[in-house]
This record gives sequence, C-alpha cells and structure tokens, in this order.
Amino acid sequence: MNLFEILSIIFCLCGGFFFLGGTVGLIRFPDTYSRLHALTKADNLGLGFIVLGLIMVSSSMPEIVKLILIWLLALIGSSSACYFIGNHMHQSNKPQSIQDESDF
Amino acid sequence: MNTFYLCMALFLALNILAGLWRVMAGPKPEDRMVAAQLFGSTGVATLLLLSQALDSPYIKNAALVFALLTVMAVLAFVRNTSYGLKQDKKNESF
Amino acid sequence: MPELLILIPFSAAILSFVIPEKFRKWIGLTAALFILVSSLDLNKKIYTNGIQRLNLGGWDPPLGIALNIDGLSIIFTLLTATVGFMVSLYSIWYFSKGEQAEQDGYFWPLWLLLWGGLNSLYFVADIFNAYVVLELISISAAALAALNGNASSLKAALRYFLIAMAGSMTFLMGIGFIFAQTGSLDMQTVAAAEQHGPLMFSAIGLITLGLIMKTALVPFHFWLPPAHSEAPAPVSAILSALVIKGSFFLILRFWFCVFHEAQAMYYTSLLLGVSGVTAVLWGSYQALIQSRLKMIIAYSSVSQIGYLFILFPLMFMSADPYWKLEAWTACIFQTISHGLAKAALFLAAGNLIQSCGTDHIKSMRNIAGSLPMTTFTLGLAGVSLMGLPPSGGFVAKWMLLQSILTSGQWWLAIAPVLGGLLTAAYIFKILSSTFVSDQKGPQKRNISFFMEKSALILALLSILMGFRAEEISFLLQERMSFDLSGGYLP
Amino acid sequence: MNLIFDLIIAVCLVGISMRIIFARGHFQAIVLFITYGLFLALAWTRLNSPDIAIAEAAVGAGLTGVLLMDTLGAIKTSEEKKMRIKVPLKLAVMSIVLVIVLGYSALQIPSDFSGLSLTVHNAMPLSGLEYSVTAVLLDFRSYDTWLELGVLLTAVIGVLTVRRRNSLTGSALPAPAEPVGRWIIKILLPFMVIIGGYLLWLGAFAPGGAFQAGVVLAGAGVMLWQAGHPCLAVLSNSSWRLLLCLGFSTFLILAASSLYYADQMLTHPQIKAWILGIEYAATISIAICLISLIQASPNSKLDKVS
Amino acid sequence: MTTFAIYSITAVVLFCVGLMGLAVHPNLLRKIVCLNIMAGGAFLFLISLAYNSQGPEMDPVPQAMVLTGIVVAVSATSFALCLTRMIKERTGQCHLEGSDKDKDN
Repeated sequence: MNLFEILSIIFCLCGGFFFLGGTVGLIRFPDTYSRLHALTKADNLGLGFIVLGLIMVSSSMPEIVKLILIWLLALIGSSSACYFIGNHMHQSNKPQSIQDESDF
Repeated sequence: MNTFYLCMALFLALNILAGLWRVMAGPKPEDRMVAAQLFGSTGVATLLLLSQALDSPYIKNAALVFALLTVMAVLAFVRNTSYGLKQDKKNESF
Repeated sequence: MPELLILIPFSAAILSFVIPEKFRKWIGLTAALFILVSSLDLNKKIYTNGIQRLNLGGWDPPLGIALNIDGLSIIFTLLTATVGFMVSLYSIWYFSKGEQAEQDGYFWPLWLLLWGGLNSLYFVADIFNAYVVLELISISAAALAALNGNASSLKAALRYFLIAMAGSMTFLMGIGFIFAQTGSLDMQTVAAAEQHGPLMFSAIGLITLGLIMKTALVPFHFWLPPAHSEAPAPVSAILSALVIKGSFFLILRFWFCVFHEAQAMYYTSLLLGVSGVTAVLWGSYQALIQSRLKMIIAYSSVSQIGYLFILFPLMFMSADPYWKLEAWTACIFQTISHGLAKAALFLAAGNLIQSCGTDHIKSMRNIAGSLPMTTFTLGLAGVSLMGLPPSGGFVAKWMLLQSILTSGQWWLAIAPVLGGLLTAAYIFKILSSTFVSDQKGPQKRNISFFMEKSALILALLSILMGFRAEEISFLLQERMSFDLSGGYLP
Repeated sequence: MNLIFDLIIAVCLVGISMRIIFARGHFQAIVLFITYGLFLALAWTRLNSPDIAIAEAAVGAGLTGVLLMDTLGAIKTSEEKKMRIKVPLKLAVMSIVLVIVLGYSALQIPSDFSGLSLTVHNAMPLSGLEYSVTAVLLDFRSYDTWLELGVLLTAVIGVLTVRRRNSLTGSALPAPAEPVGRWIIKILLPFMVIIGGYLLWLGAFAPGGAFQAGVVLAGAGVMLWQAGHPCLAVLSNSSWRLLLCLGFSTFLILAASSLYYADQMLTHPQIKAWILGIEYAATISIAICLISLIQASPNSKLDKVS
Repeated sequence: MTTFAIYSITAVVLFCVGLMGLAVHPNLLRKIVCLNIMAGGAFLFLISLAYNSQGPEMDPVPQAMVLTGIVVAVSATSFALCLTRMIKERTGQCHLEGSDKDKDN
C-alpha cells in the first residue's frame, strides 16, 4: 500500500463523513431552509473529497480531468438546484400561493 | 483496496436509504425535493466509487451524465407551480 | 419481394408526414394500391414456390434477424392488404368533410406506420423483434383510437394503451425467460432447443398472458368495446379487423412454431378454451343488450375473438392429425371472415352515422329506404358473422363444429351453437330497426359512392371467400414453415 | 461484500417500488420514482452494464423526471384528496403466487447459460466495430434499431395527433424570472453538447453511442426550452419534420438501396464510416424526437390558464 | 445465493409489484409510473441474464435489447402522459372510472 492509496482512503473517509453529516442534517434539522443549507454544503464537500480520493489512485490525466469536471458540474447543478428550491419556497411562502400538500 | 471503495459505496447507498425517510415524511414538497437533491450528489459519488471498486472506468460517464441532468427535474418542479407561472410573466426575455 | 411490404408503408408514412396535409391521402391511397399488388404477387410466389426465409443485414440467425414468410404470414398479409386498401379508399372520403376533416392529416402517417408494423409482424422470425413491432403497433393504434379527440375516445384510447403496454411488458418478461432457457432469440433456434421445466412453463404463461391482453380475450376484453366504438369508422375497422388479429397471429406463431413444451401447453390451452367459450357467450349477450350500433359491433368482436381460442384445446386434446388440421384451418378461416365482415360492419356503421348523425339503433329508421346499399352490406356481413352458408363464416364454423364433435369435447360445442343463435339475434336486431319506416325521420345526408362501395366489397368478400376455401387450405396446410404438433419443419 | 451490496440494492428497489404504489401524494411517488431510477442505475453498474447505466442516468434523472413533473403540474387538482390504496386480497394473493412461480423458475436458470455472447464475439471482427453492444445495435440487429426509431417517431406523431398540433409554434415557455435560471443554462448547455458528442464518439469502441448521446443532447434541448427559449420552434416546420424522421429514413434508405444492390435488406459495406453515419443520423433524430415529445405535450393556451 | 439469483428475483418482484400497482391504482399518472416499474423489472431480468452468461465477455445482446427497450419505454410513457393531460383538460378527472362526459358540453 503506497502513500497515494493511503491518502485516497483518508479522503474518501472524509467525504463519507461529510455525506453522513448532510444526511443527518436532512433528517434532524427542523425546517426546510436549514436542511437545504446543510445538505448542499455538506454534500458538495463530500463529493469533492471523494473525487479527490479517486484522483489519488487514478492513472491517467483524462480521467483526472473527467473527475474534476464531474465535481464541477455537480457543484453547479446542486448549488443552482438549491437556489431554485430556496427561492421557490421563499416565493410560495407569501400569501395567496399554493400550499396544497396533498397533491404536491 | 477495491473492497474499501465498495464499502464506501455501500455506506453512501445507506445514506440515500436514510434520506428516503425525508422523502416520505415531507411535509412540504420542497422537503421531498431537497431529499431528491441529496440523492443526486450522493448518487454521483456512489457511481464514482463503484466505478473504482468494479474497475470499470466507463461508469464515470454515467456519473457525468447524472451530474449534468439532475438539475432538470428541479427546474421542472420549480416551473410547474403557481409561483413559476406568476413570476415568469415579469420577464419574457431569454 | 416480401421486403417491399415493409418498405412501402414505411416510406409512404415518412413521405406523408413530411408533405403538406392535402396531399397525404393520395400518398396513402397509392401506397395502399402498391401494397395490395405486391402482396398478391407475394402470395403467388409463396403459393407456387413454397416458404421463404430471408436473413437481414447479411447475418445468419441467431446472430442477426431473419424474416420468415409462410402460408400463415401470407394469409394475414393479404387480409391486411385487402381490408387496408378498402379502408384507405373509404378514408379519403370519410375524412374529407365535416368535423372529420381536421383529423385527415393525422390519420395517414399513423395508419401507414401501423400498416408497416403489421406487415413486419407477419414476417417476424425473432422474438425480440416481435416485441418492438408490437410496441410500434400499440402506439400507433392507440393514437388512432384517440383521433376523435373527445373525452370518451381519449379515455378509451388510454385504457387500451395501458393494457397494451402491460401486455407488452409481460411479453418482454416472457422473452427473457425464453432467452434464459434457450440462449437464443431466433424462433427457429428456440424451437429446436430443448424446452421443458419451469422456465419454459413461465415463458409460455407470460407470453400467452401478454398477448391475450392485447387480443382482448375475456377477462381482458373490457378495453375493447369503448376503444373500438369511440374511434372514427375507418379506425374502428382497422382496430377490430387487423390490430387484434396481429396479436392473435403472434399467439399462433408462438404456440405452433416456438413452443413444444407439451404439459404447460395442455393446461394453458384448457384455460384458453374456457375463456374462449365464455367470450363467445358473454360477448354475444352484451351485444344483444346494447342500444348503439357501434357498441353492438364492438361486443360482437369480443364474442368472435372467443371462437379463435377454441382452437387451442382442440389442438392439444384431439389425437387425430386430420381433425387437428381441420380445427387449424377453421380457426384461420374464422380470422379472415371475421376480419372482412367486421371491417365491413364498421364502415357501414360509419356511413349510417354520417347519414343520421348518431348510431342509436332507434334513430336508424327508414335507413333501408335511404341507404339501401349500406343496409345490404350490414345484412351480408351479418350473414358471415352468423355463419350461414355460403359465407366464409359458415365454412369456419362448420369445420370447427366437426372437429369439436370428433374430438369428443362436447362442452366446446356450446360456443358455435349458442353463440350462433345469439349472433343471429343481434344481427336481426340491427337489421329490423333499419326497416322501420318513419316519414318524420331526421334529415339524411348523402353518402359518398366510394364509402358505400368499399364497405360492400368487404362484405361481399367475406361471403365469397367461402368459394376460395381450397386455396386458403392449401396455403395453410402445405405452405407452413412449421408442424402443427410443434416446431419448425426442417 | 459484493453480495451484501447486491442485497441492499435489491431490498431498496423492492421497498421503493412498494412505496411508490402505496404513497398517498403523487409528488412523493414521483420523487421516489426518480430514486428508483438511481437505484436501478446502481444495479446496472453492479451488473457490469455501463451502457444501460448511462442511459438510465440520463432518462431516469432527466427526461422522465421532467415529463412526470410537467404532467403533475398540469393535472394537479384539489378534488382528489389523499387516498389510501387498498389492495384486494385476491389480487395480492395472485401477485404473490406470480412472484413465487416466476421466482422459482428464475432460480432454475442453468449456471452454464451462455446466451449469444460467444456468437457475437466470434462475429465481431467481421463487423468493423470494436464495441460489441454498438455492433449488435447497429449491425447485427439493426432491424430492431430501425423499428425502435420508428416507435419513437410514432410516439411523436401520436403526441402531435392527441394535441392537434402541426408544428411547435407557440410551444415556448416564458423565461424564468431569476438570473440564476438563465445563467445555469448558459453554463451547462455547452457541457451537454460536448458530453453528448463525446458519448457518440465513444460508442464506436466503448460504452456510449447513439441513444445515450441522443438523450444528453435532448436534455440540452429541454433545458433550453425550460429557460424560455423557443428551442425546436425556431426550426422551420419542414426542416423540423425532416429532422424528426432523419434516423428512421436513413435506415429506410439503407434498407431500400441494399435491397436493390445486394438483394438483402439492411446490408452495408463493413466500413466503419457507414455505421458511424447511421449512428450520427440516429443520434440527431433521437434527440429531436425526445425534445419534441416533451415540448409538444403541453397545450400552451390551457396550461397557462391553470 | 449468487448475484444473479438476487437480481433476477428482484426483477421478478419488481415486475409483479408494478403489475399489481397498475391494476389497483385509479390515478392515471400513477398507473403510468407503475408501468415504468414493470419495465424496470423486465430490464433488470434481461441484464441479470447478461451478467450470468459464461462467455468471453458480458452478453451484449440483452444489453442492446434493454437499450432498445428503454427508448420504447420513454416513447410510450410520454405518449401516455400526453393522453393523461388531455383527459384531465377535457374532463377534469385523472382516472378512467366514472362518466365519459366532456367537461365543456
């Protein structure tokens, strides 16, 4: 087991820890905003660590680029998704809006 | 080494399973959507780890596509509520 | 060349999708004529030269996909070409005026795609290919059923589509089991492989279940009456004469070419026979108590489909190969004569609706006076459905009854005897109402010459096919790619 | 370890599918269905089928999600209150019997089952392609692929028929108000096009190919449409129709010309360029068809009112 | 227990669950979702067969079949959803029971 593999394990464990944090936040936090907040931050960080961990053991340059690209895309995607959901909630909490939980 | 990655993937899959609780409990649709978002990034990570654990590099492309397209469902969700239609009329330009 | 029968409808479909709407019908009619001619030509070739098996893409099965054209395919292709040509002729005038005019542009591409799908289905020699073709047929048929655009036809179309999709999925699962047992998708290879044990049992069950859902055998008949009666007249004719026959064709292919797992087939065939008898009685009874003409005809389809399934217990219980052959021929005769007669009935019903504005039996007074030819068509098609001589229906039912009696399964005889009486009852119910003369009847609109004629020709053909029985029997008995006891001929 | 992973995936899949049926809210069911897609993607990964995993990721996460969300947005009602689904005992028993019968027979599948892998493997050098799944799709069983494109085209025509549409004019959505909505499209769109192209290029020798690339490109189109761009409506009606049938008619032309020249349908010179040409046409047409399926289904007048 | 056994049995269960859901659920949207669950089961069965095959590589034919099947399933789903929307617009209902009357007339 060389240094890179050990580093990879450490990074992946870190990533797993953050994911765990995100999930605990999702389940335990009292309201939607804080859940959203906890989740997006923790998950993006977790994914970053896992990508880092996999970069440690990857052999070729294109693969590393692809991994980084995946992380960047996930970052863009989930942060904007978080924004959309947050914004949507913010708007729909105003009066005269749909709060129909049975259908949605 | 591969067993470790598989364990990590398993751990993340269990994370998703735990997150399913939020999808079922709700209470608001946004909460469910947030949980789905969790599955997006966790799913990407799981796919990446599996790709490493099973030595099949092409799974990374699945993760890539997944990361790219998950936001579409959220966009559709946001659009298809009264808010989406109300707000849209203010700004018609692209 | 048999491939032309696939290429012509598909090319015409593409062409009619791309060009402006007003030219579409002429493309459709030209294609229909070409298909009719080339299927007659193919019929001659198969009749004289025997069966054809073609490999596609230059690859031999089981790697590639093959086409298999035998007497059975030819009979179904000819049925489709005849009904299809007449329906196309009819549709040109049907969709040219009134509220139907806006459906014209949508009808042709879908109908031609459906036709291409049906023709490819008749040549199918690969089980997964059959699945893809079935889906093509289901989607285009459901879209055609929704052509009217009113709420009830949309609901009927979706109900049909959901059942058809569930049937396809069940069929796909069955394909999985066959593949697991035999490791091949080519029908000939599958038929040659060893088939016993639970895998094949499940496969036979799943495939038969999936296909009878699409064929609307009792207890899966509930989607048929609304879907067939709510569609525009040409579409009803296509759906009842051709589309359900397509999935029935596939049942025949699987049961007689692919499977030879005797035990599973024995039990399943009993079930099919019971369902068939129930369908004949239940469908005829329902037809008798309906008050709308198209509903009567649609329920009559439910009952006529029942006859087709009486074949299965006969095939697996009667020991004498001669009577097996007789039952087999009877079943195909029933398919053809029902296809022709039912298409004629639906087209005639379309004429009545265009003329009176409604298809309630009570409002059809004095029709015999104002639309004599349509009334005559109704009568002729009714004769064939009832099974009176010399119609094709008579030949079918006579042969069926004979083989039932010789096989000693008396309970099956209920179907042709009681079913025939009930059929006679609802046909007379239709006809009697047309002869009621009523001076104060609603204003009748004129019906185009071709619309009346194409319905009449189909009805005449269903009567006259009784005279060509020998050629059809020859195709069925000498030009088969398989043995009736199961498996392909070497 | 592998088996534990398999078991967990299996239990999750079954649990989620049961929950989808018994969930009371439709929205919950849809989110669960997206999760079902994710677990299926994990299962495909575990079963060594990256092709299917890519396709499932694109379809399950992207297109089906959008389709279901859009439909839910269009059909939401207040009249249908929370309903509890009761399964009649008869049906439950029948399902259990079916599971037992099918499951028992599935267990009887011989372990020396080999399928067609050897046959395909031996024919690979003749096909001119390096990747077996692509070779099966575009060469050995190209007839299926042709008809599959036909199914897609039929679905588009069906949707147009049901909607009484002749073109996509008037199908544009209003643009989103927030700047982020527009910004994300601008960022992601080039990536989608590049990744679509990459998957198409990859298909010749590795998992990827026409369908996966087509779905990713369709995702790009759908996003563009969601951002308020008219998307396919900018094409002229005739060119849009031509693009819709491009894939199907390419196969049709190939079938007709090979019938004429070689007396056998769908044969072609075993040169990579031919197959790649077909593949490119199929990709474009798959993407256009999928976008049209989504773009044509709302009725602009009625949806805006509700 | 082998991987193949686990997945093939899961596939069978998914298929049956989807079929049952299709039969019991009145809502059209949910029926269509159930249809997709069934499809997932059928696909999983085919892929588990491919995984099980003892050849030089994974059997590519079931994989190609499933890819074809996914395209078909997407087409069918979107067509069915379009019909659902149209029914909703016309009748205000989202199920097949009850009267078939138009909302407008």
